[in-house]
Amino acid sequence: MTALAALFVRDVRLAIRVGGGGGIGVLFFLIVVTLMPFAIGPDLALLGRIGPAILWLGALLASLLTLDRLLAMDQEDGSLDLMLTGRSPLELAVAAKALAHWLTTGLPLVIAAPLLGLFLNLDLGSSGAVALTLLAGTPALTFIGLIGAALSVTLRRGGLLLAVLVMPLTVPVLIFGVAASNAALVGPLPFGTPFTILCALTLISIVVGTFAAATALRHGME
Amino acid sequence: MTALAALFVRDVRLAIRVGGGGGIGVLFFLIVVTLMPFAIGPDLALLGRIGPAILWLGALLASLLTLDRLLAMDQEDGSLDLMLTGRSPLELAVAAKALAHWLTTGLPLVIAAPLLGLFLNLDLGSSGAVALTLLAGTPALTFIGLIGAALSVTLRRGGLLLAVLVMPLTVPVLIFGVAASNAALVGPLPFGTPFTILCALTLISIVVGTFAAATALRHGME
Amino acid sequence: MNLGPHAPFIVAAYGIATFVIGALIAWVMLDHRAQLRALDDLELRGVTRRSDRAPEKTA
Amino acid sequence: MPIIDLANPTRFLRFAERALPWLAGLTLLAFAAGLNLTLGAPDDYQQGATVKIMFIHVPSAWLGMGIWALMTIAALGTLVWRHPLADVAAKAAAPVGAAFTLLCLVTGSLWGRPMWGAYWVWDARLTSVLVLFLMYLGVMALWRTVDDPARAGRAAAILTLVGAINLPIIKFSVDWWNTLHQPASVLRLAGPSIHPSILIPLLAMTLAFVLLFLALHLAAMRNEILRRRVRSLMMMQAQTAPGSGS
Amino acid sequence: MRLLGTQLVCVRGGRQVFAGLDFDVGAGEALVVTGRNGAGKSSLLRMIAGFVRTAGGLLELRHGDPELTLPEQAHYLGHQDALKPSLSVAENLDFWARYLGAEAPGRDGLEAVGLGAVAALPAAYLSAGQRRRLSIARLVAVQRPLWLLDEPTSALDRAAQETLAGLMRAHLAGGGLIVAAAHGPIGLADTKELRLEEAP
Amino acid sequence: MRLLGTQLVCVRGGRQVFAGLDFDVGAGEALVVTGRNGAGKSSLLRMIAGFVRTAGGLLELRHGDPELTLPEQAHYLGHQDALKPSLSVAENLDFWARYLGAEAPGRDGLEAVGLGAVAALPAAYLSAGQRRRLSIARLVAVQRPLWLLDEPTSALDRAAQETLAGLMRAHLAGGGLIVAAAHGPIGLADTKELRLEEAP
Ligand code: HEM
Ligand SMILES: Nc1ncnc2c1ncn2[C@@H]1O[C@H](COP(=O)(O)OP(=O)(O)OP(=O)(O)O)[C@@H](O)[C@H]1O
Ligand SMILES: Nc1ncnc2c1ncn2[C@@H]1O[C@H](COP(=O)(O)OP(=O)(O)OP(=O)(O)O)[C@@H](O)[C@H]1O
Ligand SMILES: [Mg+2]
Ligand SMILES: [Mg+2]
Repeated sequence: MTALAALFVRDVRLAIRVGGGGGIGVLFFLIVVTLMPFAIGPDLALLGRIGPAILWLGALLASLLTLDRLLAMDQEDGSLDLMLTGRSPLELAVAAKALAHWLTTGLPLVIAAPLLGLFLNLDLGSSGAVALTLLAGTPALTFIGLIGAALSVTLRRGGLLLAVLVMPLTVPVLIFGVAASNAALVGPLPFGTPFTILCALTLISIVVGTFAAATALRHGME
Repeated sequence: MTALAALFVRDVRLAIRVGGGGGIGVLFFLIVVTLMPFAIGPDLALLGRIGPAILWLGALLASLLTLDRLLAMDQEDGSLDLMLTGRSPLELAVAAKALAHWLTTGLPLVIAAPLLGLFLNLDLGSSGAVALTLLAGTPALTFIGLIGAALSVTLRRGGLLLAVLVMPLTVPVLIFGVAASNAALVGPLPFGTPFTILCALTLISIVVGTFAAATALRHGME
Repeated sequence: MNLGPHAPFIVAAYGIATFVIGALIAWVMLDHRAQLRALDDLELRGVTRRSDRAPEKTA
Repeated sequence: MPIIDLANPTRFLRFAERALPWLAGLTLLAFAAGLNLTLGAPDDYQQGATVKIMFIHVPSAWLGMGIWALMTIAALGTLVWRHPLADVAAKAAAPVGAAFTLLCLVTGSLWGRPMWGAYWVWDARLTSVLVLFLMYLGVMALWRTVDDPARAGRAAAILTLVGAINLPIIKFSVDWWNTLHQPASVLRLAGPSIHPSILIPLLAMTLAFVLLFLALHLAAMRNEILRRRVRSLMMMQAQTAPGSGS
Repeated sequence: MRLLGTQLVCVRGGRQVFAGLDFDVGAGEALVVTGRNGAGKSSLLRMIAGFVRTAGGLLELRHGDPELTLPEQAHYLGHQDALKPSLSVAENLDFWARYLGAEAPGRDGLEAVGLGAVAALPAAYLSAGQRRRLSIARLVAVQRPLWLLDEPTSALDRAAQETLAGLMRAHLAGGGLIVAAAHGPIGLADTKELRLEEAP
Repeated sequence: MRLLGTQLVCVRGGRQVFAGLDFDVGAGEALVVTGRNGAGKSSLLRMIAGFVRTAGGLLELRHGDPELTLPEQAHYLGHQDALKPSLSVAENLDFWARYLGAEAPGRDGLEAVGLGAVAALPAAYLSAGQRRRLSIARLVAVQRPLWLLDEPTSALDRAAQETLAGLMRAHLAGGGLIVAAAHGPIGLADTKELRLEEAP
């Protein structure tokens, strides 16, 4: 377990030193939120209605586009080779990396959501609900993206291709994430139903993503 | 001139081989547009109204997030060193790279815009107008991003943090791009005013981006 | 035959289907020819086919 | 190593050469019969003659989904049993599957215009089929951008397996979304209410489409095997060429 | 302990690199793999380390720890240094020591390779030879019986080459195994040699 | 032609690497820079190539092309190979030849370093020595008077080391200049030596 903890700590440290942490994600969302009124016009009701959807879309894009570097960098400098000679199962190692990624890109977004909700004219309760859906759902995005990251390592390909490969898989997460947010904001459906499904999707993604990524890495090493 | 042409061709080739080609760019935006109704709900009128904003946001994300690799990869493998011993001015070399990047990520979006318009229930004229704003505006995103890319190369630690500081510069481009699109779609403002400003912003960005990036690289070499 | 007021849509559907299926058939046939030509090319240059060199594949 | 060991594929090639003409003939016969029945089918009392679009729309839809299911089995063949023909089958099936899915989308759109007044509506079924189409394109792009077939095969297999989760989602998302937005026009004809006078031509056309797929798939697999043979010969040539050392 | 390779076949990128390769290294023995550029030396080491799949033949470590796989008992030192430029020298070594199984990583490894003075610098500041030394420190920080060294002396100065030779001698004396790829002498007295010939 | 360094000072990452360094290389001469790991050999080469700024002293190339700067008349061969894995061997060389100023790049360079047979392979498939050979082919593909070589023999097998020595001899015979950093012999008979001592 200390091996995995070491990996997790290293990745968080790297993200903070190199990438400036979750700063880029939060800033991006600030810009999105600032921009939306220009696109829609100053219709506050409408803004509140599509706000969660926009936040979710942004989270999705930001996760997928940054994820392909997660494993590729470790491959380029030989770290991935050495990781394979470690004694922790590759599945757990890969999961530790994904967790570190989520902590540094997904979580800042969750934390910023209530603030952004203020800009979008949401009351505090609703903002909290949206943040909750993001908290429950963004790990799924990370772990689905992990599959793409592993494939991009084995193929020595990156960029948009991998985003394209895994994006269709994120559709259900997006649907239920937004559905749960909207349920909390405007009703009439209960919040619980889509939220439960969202949580289930996240659990499934964590399992499937971890195993698929480890399998891809094992089959793709050279 | 052949030196710059060679650089341009190499970068386009790399983008096509590594990222899967211009087709992938189109596919990426197709997926973004496909995801939107899942997030917002299939309200065609609303989709049409915020469609241009979403396209612009997607373009911004795709540009900025892929751009920081543009120069960083060249630095990691030593290409940037050798480029400095070349006989073409660094400004032009950097501009050639940015152009190649735009051709492989920005242009596909412009080309796909009319098709995407179809999905968003726009008529052909409006689709054309949106495509036109993208054609005029996406180069600005690339060249502004170029500054961030150069900074992230020269400042190994916290480089991306500075790239984040560049992002606010893209806000005016987004605002006028979306404004021009909306003017074409729904009025009541004339299309020409924001469009002219957009073009001016692009020209300024090209000049400033090129010089700023080259200066940053020159001062940051080690 | 009377296809009613929406004849263009029906005709277009069948037309496009014919075209797509035709394109698939053309793709398969042209690809076949291209591969055969590449194999002939290689044979001309003296690269022998694997199946003609029996001993190697017992390993 | 599928590229190195083409022993079985050689036998497969011989089989394909022999089977293809028969399969092609059968397909032609089935289409002749199916189209003949189609011409004789009565118009629907609500949809008029546009119901004729169904005879290509529905078989395409079924094939589009069925081919992904087939690719899923092939993916298991690649990863679990390491069958040398499995990734050949998967690669050959993808473009055909994409084409049928495209046909489903296009004919559906052409049907939708007179029925719903729009070519495209963001209905669950339409969108999920579009997602299927995009995944086909993704897999094809993956095959196209990676030059080493063994490598590409394993990666595509993993993607296909993961993507198979999408098949039930395509099926069931209708229900989730119906509760939210979509008018029930798609489902109006569905179910046991289909009259035999329409059902029989539909089944005949479906048979013809399946035969067509089998023929195309067999031919595409043959092409793929030949392509790999060309590649491995070229590799061998690069290796044995004079002066490869120093 | 005994590392045995029998009739190994290696295929990379669809091309056969070598075939029918046999070798045998016992405890306290060092095997030096030689051959022209592209002969497959690195490929062989990567195969032993488990990164490249065998296309035929058998590879086994006899009398090793039965709970662990072959790669888990090996140290691989390749051309890439697996260092993160933004982490400090000590942090880099610490991470690998922990990840590869050391209980409490100390700074002895750094002192042994003469990097004690730069422990706090980011790895980005290291010279080529210093990077290499840092990789070598990994071998000392975690005990593993089999060392796979790919051109270990490259970029090292005389002093560091001698340090490395000393470490290797100590490892062999303790019953360790070494398989090294090299174009010249690696500083060990009696070694077995495995010469990879021209591909067929 | 004459490369002159007077009282050079080098500072990297805020730390002084060397100071008061003098050297002088004439046409047809080779200067070998030696010293322990971290002494500043690579830093000196990178300074001459214009990548590292001088913190003091003067660096000049006398009787060179007056229209060109010093870096524009130099070939730099460093530890990194500047190769793109997804481009083929020939494409990689072609690009650098064109970019660095060759009119019509041919395949002679590849043949000269023994890579003719793998010209069509992606560079990702190359072994360490083959990558190095490809970098060396650049020196031949474009004519430049000053060669800056950082440990040029690393990863090369005997045959390739001799090829490289032959290329260097030919370059010197044609009036070229070479500054090379090395830990051992580089295969040239009479060379000047510049020994970088312990930093203060
Ligand atoms: C682009 C638009 C469309 C797409 C992507 C599409 C997709 C599909 C799919 C995937 C199926 C197979 C469903 C299954 O087997 O469960 C299907 C079946 C069917 N579609 Fe469409 N469809 C479209 C438009 C339409 C339109 C406009 C109509 C008629 C108004 C229509 C009528 C039908 C019918 C009658 C079936 C057969 C259902 C059954 O008996 O199981 N479709 N379509
Ligand atoms: N990018 C850098 N930033 C800061 N300091 C650096 C950088 N690169 C090297 N240094 C420092 O400069 C000094 C000299 O490094 P240099 O690479 O020139 O050594 P070298 O003589 O080439 O050593 P080697 O034999 O290991 O290649 C070292 O102390 C090193 O830590
Ligand atoms: N990642 C790879 N993919 C495909 N082929 C590869 C790969 N790496 C190496 N090869 C090929 O395998 C063969 C052996 O390479 P390897 O790196 O084992 O050689 P080597 O003996 O270590 O050479 P060197 O002395 O140059 O290090 C070469 O022909 C090379 O082109
Ligand atoms: Mg090697
Ligand atoms: Mg050095």
